[in-house]
This record gives sequence, C-alpha cells and structure tokens, in this order.
Amino acid sequence: MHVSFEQWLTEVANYVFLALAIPTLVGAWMVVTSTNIVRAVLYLVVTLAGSAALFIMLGAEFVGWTVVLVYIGAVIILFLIGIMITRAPLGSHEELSHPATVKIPAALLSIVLFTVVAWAVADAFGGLIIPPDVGATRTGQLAEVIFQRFVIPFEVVSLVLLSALVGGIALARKDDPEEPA
Amino acid sequence: MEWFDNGWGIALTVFLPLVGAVVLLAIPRAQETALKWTALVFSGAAFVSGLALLFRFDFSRTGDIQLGVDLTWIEAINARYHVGVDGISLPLVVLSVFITVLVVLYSWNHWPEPHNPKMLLALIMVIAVGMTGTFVALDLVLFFVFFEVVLLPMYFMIGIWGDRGIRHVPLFNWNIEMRLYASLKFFVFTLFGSAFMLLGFLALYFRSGDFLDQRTFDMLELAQLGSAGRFAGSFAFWVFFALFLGFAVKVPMWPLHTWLPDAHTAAPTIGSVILAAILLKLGTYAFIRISIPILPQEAKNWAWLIGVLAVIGIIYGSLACLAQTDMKRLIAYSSVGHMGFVMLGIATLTSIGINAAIIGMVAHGLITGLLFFLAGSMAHRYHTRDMGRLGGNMKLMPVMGVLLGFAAMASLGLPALAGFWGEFMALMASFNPLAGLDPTLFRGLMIAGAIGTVLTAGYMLWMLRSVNFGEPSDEWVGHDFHDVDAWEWLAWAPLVIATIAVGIYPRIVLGFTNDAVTQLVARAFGG
Amino acid sequence: MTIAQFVILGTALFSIGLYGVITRRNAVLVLASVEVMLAAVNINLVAFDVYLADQLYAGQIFTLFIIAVAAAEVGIGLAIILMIFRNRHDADVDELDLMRY
Amino acid sequence: MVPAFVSTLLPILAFVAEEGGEGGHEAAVQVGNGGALAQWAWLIVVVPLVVPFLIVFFGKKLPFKGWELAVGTMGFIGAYGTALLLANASSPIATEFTLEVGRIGSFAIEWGWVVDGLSIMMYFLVGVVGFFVFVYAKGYMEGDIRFTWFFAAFTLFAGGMLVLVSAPNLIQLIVGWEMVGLASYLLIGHYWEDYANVDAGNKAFMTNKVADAALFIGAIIMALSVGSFSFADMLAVVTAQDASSPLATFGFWAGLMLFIGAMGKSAQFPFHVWLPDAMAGPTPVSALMHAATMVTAGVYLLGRVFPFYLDPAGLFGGQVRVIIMVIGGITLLFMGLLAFVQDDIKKVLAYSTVSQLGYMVAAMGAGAYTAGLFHLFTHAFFKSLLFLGAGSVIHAVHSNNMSDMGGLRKRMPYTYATFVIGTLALIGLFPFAGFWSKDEIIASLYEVGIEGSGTGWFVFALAVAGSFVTAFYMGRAVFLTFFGEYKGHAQPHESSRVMTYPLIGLAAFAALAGLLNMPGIATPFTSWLAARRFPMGDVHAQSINWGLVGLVTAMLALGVFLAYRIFFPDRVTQAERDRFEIPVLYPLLRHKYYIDDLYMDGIVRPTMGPLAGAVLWVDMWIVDGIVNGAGVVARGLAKLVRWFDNRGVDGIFNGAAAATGGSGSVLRLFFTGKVQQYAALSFAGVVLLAVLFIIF
Repeated sequence: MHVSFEQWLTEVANYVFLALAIPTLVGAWMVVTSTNIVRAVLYLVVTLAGSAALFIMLGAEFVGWTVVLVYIGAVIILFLIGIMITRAPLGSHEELSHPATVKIPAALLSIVLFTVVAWAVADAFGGLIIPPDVGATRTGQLAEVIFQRFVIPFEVVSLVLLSALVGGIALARKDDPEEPA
Repeated sequence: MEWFDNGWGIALTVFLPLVGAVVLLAIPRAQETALKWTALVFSGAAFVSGLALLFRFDFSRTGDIQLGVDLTWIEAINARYHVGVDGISLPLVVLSVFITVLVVLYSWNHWPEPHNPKMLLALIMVIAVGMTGTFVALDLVLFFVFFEVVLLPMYFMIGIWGDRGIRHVPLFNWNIEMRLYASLKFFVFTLFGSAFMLLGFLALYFRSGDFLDQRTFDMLELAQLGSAGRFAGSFAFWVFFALFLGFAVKVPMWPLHTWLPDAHTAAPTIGSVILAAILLKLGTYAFIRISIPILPQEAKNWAWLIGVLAVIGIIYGSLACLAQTDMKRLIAYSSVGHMGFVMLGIATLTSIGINAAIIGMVAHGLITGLLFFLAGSMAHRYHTRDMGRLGGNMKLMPVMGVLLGFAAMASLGLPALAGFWGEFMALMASFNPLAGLDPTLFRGLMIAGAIGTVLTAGYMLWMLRSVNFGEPSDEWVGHDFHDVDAWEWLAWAPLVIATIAVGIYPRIVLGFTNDAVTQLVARAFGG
Repeated sequence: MTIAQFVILGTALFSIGLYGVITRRNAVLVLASVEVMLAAVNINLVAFDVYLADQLYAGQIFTLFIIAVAAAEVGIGLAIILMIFRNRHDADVDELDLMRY
Repeated sequence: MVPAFVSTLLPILAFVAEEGGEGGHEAAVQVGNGGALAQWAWLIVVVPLVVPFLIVFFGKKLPFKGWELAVGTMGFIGAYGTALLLANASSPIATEFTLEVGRIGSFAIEWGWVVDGLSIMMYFLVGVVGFFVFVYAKGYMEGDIRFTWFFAAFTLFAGGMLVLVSAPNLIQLIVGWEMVGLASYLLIGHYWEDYANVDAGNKAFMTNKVADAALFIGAIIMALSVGSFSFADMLAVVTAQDASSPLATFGFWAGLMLFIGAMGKSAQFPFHVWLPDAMAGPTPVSALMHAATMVTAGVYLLGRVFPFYLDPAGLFGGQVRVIIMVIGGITLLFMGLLAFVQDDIKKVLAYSTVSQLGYMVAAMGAGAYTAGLFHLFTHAFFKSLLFLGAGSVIHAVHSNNMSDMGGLRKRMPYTYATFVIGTLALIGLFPFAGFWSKDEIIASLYEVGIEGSGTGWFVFALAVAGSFVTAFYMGRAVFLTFFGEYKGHAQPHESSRVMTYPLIGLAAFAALAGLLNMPGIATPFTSWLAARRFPMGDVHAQSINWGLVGLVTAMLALGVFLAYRIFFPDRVTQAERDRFEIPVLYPLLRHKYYIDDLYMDGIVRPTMGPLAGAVLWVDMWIVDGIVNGAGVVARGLAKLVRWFDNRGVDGIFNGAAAATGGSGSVLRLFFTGKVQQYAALSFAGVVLLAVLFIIF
C-alpha cells in the first residue's frame, strides 16, 4: 500500500491535512517565540485546535472533542490565570526568552533532532498509507474498552488527578495562615 | 537453599544495603542510635549473605560462573540482569561487604562534620550496592550502572564531609576549599573515564551484532567472541583504548592518578577507607573481567604499555611519598605504587600475574584500609596530619603506634603478611610474561619493580620514624590522648587478623582464584 | 493520507516544543512549550492507532490519559510556579539554580 | 558437616614428608627420617612465633614480666636442638615436612620444616646461644621501661631465624629472612626516643631491603627455572646435572642475585654498613645478632644451596663462586682493618664480626662447606661471649668507649677471664675453638690456590693477613679495656650472677667447641653436616697442615705483640698512643673508607631530597597542571558564555568574574543547576544516540 508523491498530491484529504497542519505549526512556533506572554498562550489554542481537528479528521472524534474541552476549555484558562497571578509582564517583552547564545544552540539541537527523526520516519514509513476506509471511532466502543480492558489504569489516572488536585491546593495555599501575605 | 543459589543470594548481598538506605531515609534524623543500628544490621546482613555465598559456592569449579541468574532487563537493547560469581569475583565481593561492615562500625563514634549521620550512612549503603554490584555484574550495561552508582555518593561524601582546609593550586594560584577541589576532581576524572568506557561498551554491543543473531552486552558471550578472535584490527585497538582509559582512571594508573591523592586526603576517614579498599579495585577488576577476556589480542598488544605505566606508577608513587609531609597524603600516594604492582601483574597476562593482582587487590584493601583508619583516628586526636609536628606517638598512644607499625610493615610487603604475595608474585610473573610479550622489557620492569619495593620500605620507615618515634614535641605535652577505643578495635581487629591470615595462609584467596585465573588465561590466550 | 505525514508533523511540533523548553525564560511559557510537545506525542499516538486499526484503541485511550495527566501537570506546575513566585517574586527559571552544588 | 569452602580453603593439615636421599641420586651418607623427633620439630619454629604474642598480652602480669616465657622458649629450643643433634650423631637425619598453603599457577606455596644436619646445627646454635643470651639479658635489661616488650621482640628475632633455617623452600626462607630483619629493626631501635637509634634501625632495615630485592629476584629466577620454590627440587636438578634445564641458562644470574641477598644479611662488603650502626641496640641484641641469628643467615643460605654453587662442571652457579670468594676475602681483611681505629668496644667487635663473616663467605666460595659452617658454629659461641663480656663492662662503666675503661682486670675478674678466652678463640690460638675452624678455612683456600687458581692464592693471602689483623685489634681491645689505670667515672664492679654464669657457660663452648672437628683426628661435626638429602661434594682438609698452622700462629703472635707494644698501658703513655695515626690510612679508616658517606650523599639524600622533590614538583605542576589547565580553559569558556549572556540580557557588563564565582570549578559549565540546560543536554545525548543507532 505504498503511494508516490504524485499520487499523494491527487488526494483531496491531503490538502485538508495541510490546511490544518500549517496553522498548527505556525501556532506552535508562535508559542515558543512570541514576545507577548498572553499571545503566546493564546497561540497555544491554535495549535491545540489544529491537533483536535486532525484527530477528528482521523476519525478519533472523542479524542478530538476532549482536546477541545479539556485543553482549550480548561487548561488555557489555567495558564491565563497563572500569568495573572505571577504578575508576568503583559505586552511585548524581550526578556521572555534567553538571548541568542542559548537560542542558537537550541535551534541547532531542534533542527538536528527533527532531521534525524524525520529521516528515520521517512525511511521506515515513507509512503505507507492509512487505510481510506477507516471509519469514525464510536465513543461507545471506546467506552467499552476503557471500562473493561483499561479500567485499572483509568482508576489510577483518576487517583493522579485527585492527588494533583490536593497537591495543587497544598502548594498554592499560603504556608502560614496567620502571616499576612 | 535452591532459591539462594538461583541468584537470590547474590541479590541479597547486593541489594540489602539498598533496602537499608531506604529504611534509613524513613528514620527521623534525630534518632541516631536507631540509624546506626539500622545501618549495622543491613550491612551485617549483607555480609552474612556474602559469607553464605561462600558456603554455596562450588570450589571444584571456580572457573565457572555460579549462583547467578540471567533475566531479561531492558529488552529493547538486550541488556540483561545477568549476575553471578566465580573465583575471581567472589573474594572481592566478600571483601566489599566486609569492609562496609567495618566502616559502619568505625563510624559509630567518629562523625565527620557536618554531623548528619543519616545521610552519611545512607550514602555508605548506596556505595556498598555499587561496589558489590560491580563485582557480580556480567552484563556491560549492568556493570556500567553499578560502576556509576558509586560515583555520586562518593562525590557527595567528599564534597560535604570532606576536609575544609584550603588547597593551594600552584601554577594558577587558586586557593580552594580542599573538599570542593577534591570532589570535583574526582568526579570529573571518573566521568571522563566513564564516557570512554561507555563508548567502548557500545562499540562492542554494535559489533557483536555482526556475529550473533542479536546484539549483546553479555560479558560471557562477548568473551567467547573475543577468544574466537572476532574483535580485531583497528576496531579492537580503539575499543581497548577506550576501555583502558575508563579503567585506568579508576585504578588509577600513572599519569591519570592525580585525583587520587586529593580525593583520599580530602575525604572523611570512612570515605578514604572505602575509596582505597574497594573503589580502586573496580578498575583493576574490570581489566581482568572485561578487557582481557573480550579483547585478548589487544591486551597482548597493549601489555607493554600497561607494564611500563604500572612500573612508572610504582617508582613515581614511592618517590612522591618520600616528599610528603601530610600523613594521609603519603598513604594516598602509596596506593599509586601498590596498584602499580597489581597492574604489573595484570600486564604480564600470565596466571601467576593475574593471581598476584587479585591477591594484591585483596591485600591492599585490607592494609590500606587499616592505614587510612589509623591515619583518620590519629588526625582526629592530634587535629593535624603534618608529620613534622607529630612524633613520639609511641609514647602518647602506644597501642595505636603498634598498630600503625604493623600496618606500615604490612604495606611495605613484609613476607608472611598479606601485602607480600601480590608484590612478590607480580615480580615473579614479569620474569616470564606471556609468550609473545617482550621478556627483556618485562625483566627490566621486574628489576625496576624490585627497586620500587625498596623505596616503599623507605617511605614507610620514614613515616614511622617521624610519627611514631622520638620524643613527642612540646605541643602535645599535657594533652590527654585516649588510645584505641572499643569501636576502633572492633573495626580494626578484623583487618589485622585478616592481614595475618592471608599472609600465612594465602590459600584463603588463592584457593578461589587459582583455577579461575588459569582457566581465564587459557580461554583468552589458548593453552 | 500517509502515516508519515502525521508523524513528521508530530516530530516538527516536538522539535519546536523542545526549542521552547530550552529558550523560554518564563516558567509559564516553559510549561506551554511542554504542552506543545505533548500535543506532538498525541498526534503520533492517534495516527498510529488509526493506521493499525487497533481493536483496543490503545493509542486513543493513551491520548486520553495523557490529556488527563497533562491537565494535572499544568495544575501542579502552575502551583509550583506560584510558590516560587511568592518566595522570590520572579518566575524566571534563570534564577532557579538551587540544584547547583 | 564440613562446608565445601572450609574444606577447600582449609584442607586437613596433610603434611608431606620427604625422606632420605632423592631416588636415583646417591646421598653422601645414608640418612634416615628421624622418627617422631623430626616430626615434632615444627615446635621449634612455632613456639617462638607464638610466645612473643603471649609475652605482649600477658607478660606484664607474670612475676618476671615475661622473661620467663622467653627464656623458657629458648631453653626448649636448646634442649630440642641438643636432642636432635644427638639423634643426628647416632644416626644421620635428613628429612623434610611440608604443608601446602596455596597454589599460584603451578607453583605450590608451602610451609614446612627441614630436619637435616645443617638445620639441626642451626637449631642447636640458636637455642643454646640464645638461651645464654636470654639469661644474661635479664640482668642487663633490668629496670628497662620496655622490658617485656623487649623480650617479645627478642623471642620473635629468634623465631624469625628459626623460620629461616627450617625453610624447605625459598618462600619460607624469604619470610624468615624478613622477619629477622623486622625484629632487628625493632631491637636496634629499642631506645627510639633518640632518633639516632631509630636511624640505625632504619639503616639496617633499608640496607637489608636493598639486598632483599636482589634476593627476591634471585629466588624468582631460581623458582621459575626449576618450576618450584623447593630447595629439594632445585638441588635435584643440580645433582642430575641437567644441562637442558633453564637453570643452566639463568644459573649465573640466579646465583649472583641470591648471593647479593646473602651479602646483605651477612654484612659483606659493600653491604656491611648497617652492622656497626646496629650496635645502637641493647648489647644482648648485638650478641645474638652477631652470633646465631641474622648475620649467619647469609652463610646459611649459601650452605643450604651449596651444591648449586659448588657445581664443578660450571653448569649452574659455579661461576659465581669466585665472586663469593673474592667478596669474602675483601671483607675479611678490609673490614677487619676498620676495627683498628674504633674507640667503641662494641664497634670493634662489630667489625670483627664482619671480618669473620668474610672468612665464612670466603670458605663457601672456596667450596669448603664444612669449614665455613664450622666457623659459623664456633664463631657463634665466642662472639656472643665477647659481646656479653663487653656488655658486662659497659653495664659497669656506663660507657661504650674504651677510653673510659682500663684496669678492669681486677675489678671484674669473671668478665676478664671469659673475655680473654673469647679473644683467644677469636684470634685462633691453639687449641681454642677459633683455631680449628679458621685454620680449616685457610687450609681450604690454600688448596684452592694449590689447584692453580691465582684468585685462590690472593684470597689465601688476604685470609692469612686477616689473622694478623684479628689478633691486633683484639689485643688492642683487651689491653685498653682490662689493663692499666681505670679512666672512667662510674664505680665498676663485677656484674651479677645472672650475667656472669652465661659468660662462663659460653666460655666453655668457646674453648672446647673446636674439638668437634679436628681434621685427621676426630670429625663428628663433618658427619653431622653431611647428613643432607643431596651430596654436598664438600672439599675439606683431611688432616692438619702443620706448616699453615705455623704460618698463621706466627701472624697472630705478631699481631698480639704489636698490639702489646703499642697499646699496653705500662709501656706507652696515652699521649704516645694517640700519636699512632698513620697519615693516609688513619683518616681513611676513621671514615670507614667513606662508604657510608657515599651511600648517604650519593643515594639516600638525593633520593629523599631532590629526586622525591622533583617527582612531587612534576606531579603538582605538570601532571596536575594539565588537569587544572583543562579546568581553567573550561572556566574561561564558561566566563565567555556568561559574558555574552550578561551583555545580551542586560546590556550591561556587571562583573563577569564576580558572577562566575571564585571557585575554580571545572564542572560549572555543566552543573549550572538549570533545568533547561539539563534538558538540552539530555536531548543532545538522545540525538547522539539516535545518530549512533542509525549509523550502526
């Protein structure tokens, strides 16, 4: 089931993919480079929305909507609250990133990492197509598996969330209630 | 007892101290007695387990790996939890657990500043795991992990509990706190060596895929490939070089030795003892266990260099000792010389030489361990290690003086004490090295080594003269020095007895090693 | 649709996220960069799940788990940042070198 | 049930007994195994090794502070040695017992004990002489603060010697060899409050250690050539005249190295320097050291491997023999000369010992096994007698110097009488012990000369001159000590009986021991010594050569006469005596031929000073300098990065050096404590690994 680049170009779905992937990447790029902290976090929404759209496109509808709800709905708000609380400088600010002495090696590292992995991926999976007849995953099917096969990990995750909740409160609470902030 | 033979015995010996470390962490800091007893119980249990290994060990086939187990560990890279002991590693395993118990006993009432026994004991326990583990590991990854486990606790031990005096570094004119300088130096040197060692291991791993269905880190499989001559040419050359760097730093061989005097001098007493008694042996053991069986041909090619460096170490270490004024530093440099004899034995690649190396390692562990205990206790009482200020110790603390005399005599290789066998047999081996090595060169090395024994006697007598004899200086008049106390006796008497026992009855060590070494040499070099 | 296009997209996102983790000075933004990396991983998991037509939907379920854990992580992470900010009045990771010897 | 490891590590003490002559080789005499007496002879070795510990731990609680244990031990050894000697006399014994204590390669490490003519002679000697000395020491050491400790070390000294003489192999020999060295170090430095004594002990130990290094090498060559450490295996090769053995290839070097080892213990030129300094120890130590233990070890070693050196065909160590003879000859004459100028009575005796050892070594070199060992035997008695006598004098006058003595003949009659007997025995006056043994040596050297060896004649001449020298310095010592006016300050009186009785006992031996070996008349000693498992091939005189006796007696008469002329107090005044300083010779002798200075200034001081200093310098400045230099470079890089950092961030340069901190940390570059840097580095590692995996 290999496909050549020409064949790839003939498929409409791939243009949809590109239309989703490019904003995703651009959003990610802005998250790591933007000089405005609020904007950086908002660009994260773009990236996450892009990924959610890709999930839906792949038929993983439940996952996609979960991303939208949990991430875009809750996590981003958490981030914004974090920014407010820590009195991070609003507006454009150069100091959000390290100077070029750090940026250049980091960029080099990222590029090398990308090249190596991408090369390896292309080498291994290049041209293997995802079966076109793949249907959407029904949420019910997913639920069955979760609550049968994966029920223990599921419970563990719930415990993790609970302890994170407790831990978050414990950490964020003031050490000494008597002492004024 | 089947469970014990199937790897659990070794696992107990190795990991009981780790359990001890965890338990220690759970005990509150303030309960010092509980902490001490916990450490003693767990190290004692590991020691008992180590002794039990002796009972289950089949002495009719010391050349084979016994009591071990081979389990899947990291499947992706075929790294395995493969452990086991043979006649070469078992004495060293027992030595490690033995010394650990003594160190815990000694530390009972000798706490270096800053106090904190909880952390210190936990570190000792972790070090014990690394030491014993290194001697039982038969998988290169496992070996590497254990080898490195030792590093960090030791770094902290030197860096936190070390000597706070100021070390002046010439040439660059720095004045640095001794413990910082020494711990960093120790860390960087060892890390430097380890990096090369890891490279060597990886290279062997990838290369093994050319000959086997699956790439392997297993020492025994690699040794089989090695004795079949699979690793050859420039590949083998560079791999041996990488391994050599890694192990030689640990030994340490001249000129990679300079971390040793600093680390030994700066470390707290128990740290020095562990360093000298066990850690140095990791390097020499690795030469015997890894370099020679896996790369026999290269071992042959490199033997002359190892021999020459070893002898330079002997002479150089002894001469450096003669110029010392710091007692602990003198003992530290003496280790360079003694490990030179061990390496000379290994360099001959004969069964006599490697036997000599192992018995030399055990003896050095016992004797130099005792010397560092003594130096530490004396420094604790006098608050100085400067031999110019000491003197007349026999008057102030006669028992300590006699013990120091005993240890010094043992260290200079007095026959019928443990230190003699390693030195004498290493010289003996270098008269007739392995066929194919240059006998003329090695005979020259033998003569130089014999001169080294004379110099060794010279500095040891000189140390005794300046520390033990003469009238004590006015500085000490009126001080009430308490002589050896009960805990010190508990920690030292076993070393004294073991030194004498190995001296007059070397079969205690040779009974393990001789067949094993003969087989190892036969497998590696044929015949 | 090929599998490679999704995986390479994931790789690119991951690399960008790594770049962010290294270069960002503000702790909140470091966390955001970590989220980008997690998103990259999620894309990989789902793509392979679909490609393999897994009957257990392991890839998708793991993605759900990751989302849950990531939410917890952000919560804890922000709480820690808050703590640090309270103690040091700064959320600049540059100053967070307590782990130095 | 005995666990496996116990039975492997501690096998049942299965001794292997070797009996009689080796199969196929004809022993010189028919020898037996000695029965239970020989089997239990291990007690001789083990008891004096155990007793020192008993003395140290329990001695102080005993009525005589441990002395009784020590002297009991020596008495036991003396008695056992006598019993063995008598058994040997009635039927020759030559047997050995070994216990394997380890195996290295194919070489067995064994402890054991040899019971044959040679070792029995030594057991007897150590036991009997030791007994007298130990009894005496009680009086001499009375009141010493380390009385108990002294006897512990003293017993160990004898014990080490017995380990040495009982050795069936080179390893045990070396063990005993160094134990003797250790004990001598402890005893010479007995008064360690004074650094001079400590230094004398160090000198003895170090000089011996140098020689021991050669002994190690000799033993190694020997063992590897033969394939075993055992003397019996080595002598079997020698007896078989196996020219294909590696021993034939390396024989010269092995023999030379072993001999150098022997030179160290037996204080042969140029290793003699330690012995006179060893007088720093208490006098009983000197007495035992110079008689039965320590210095005799070298001669004993030559005797133990004698056929290897005799080697008429020159296959093995035969070529070394001429070196041995010449070294012995040089030592006997030139070291004797040094005694001329000593004021310290113990040093006179010390140089005398060196000189007499020269006789023994020369005899061994000449191939005279019996003569050399017989001299060892007789010398042990009269030299210990002389030392004890000197000790008695020193004890009385509180000085070592003869210039503080004089006129003691009347005040210390027993000491005087026994000292004179010892002197007569030493100078070899008929019929005292020394006459018989020394004459036999000179006769043997004469025979070597007759056989056409120029070297033989040379050494013969040295030996004859030596008897003149001996007579001269001993005459001088006796005249200065016992005649004329008393010049000291203390009030000398005869020593207590615990000291004089041993003198009398030893005097009897010194007078009579020579009768044990009268060539042509009665030679029981020869047959004792011949009880060995291998034929010794000894050359010794069959009858007395009266011509030689006349020559030697004339020489010693001349010596005594000259000493009398120069030093007899009634004849010459002090002032005249002091003018007896021959220009070149006197300073040369006073400075001991400058050999000590040569060693100190040529070897010891340069090694301790500049050489050791240079090594340390190299270590600190070069080897370490490279390391620290690498640290500096890394630190510089870190600074550079930091500098850019600060510039880029703040736009201001605010003290890069201060920010970098004062520590010279090499690791700073890596261990910044910054999480991001760790992350970057670990990912860099991942990438590196990935690249490696892809490439391979």
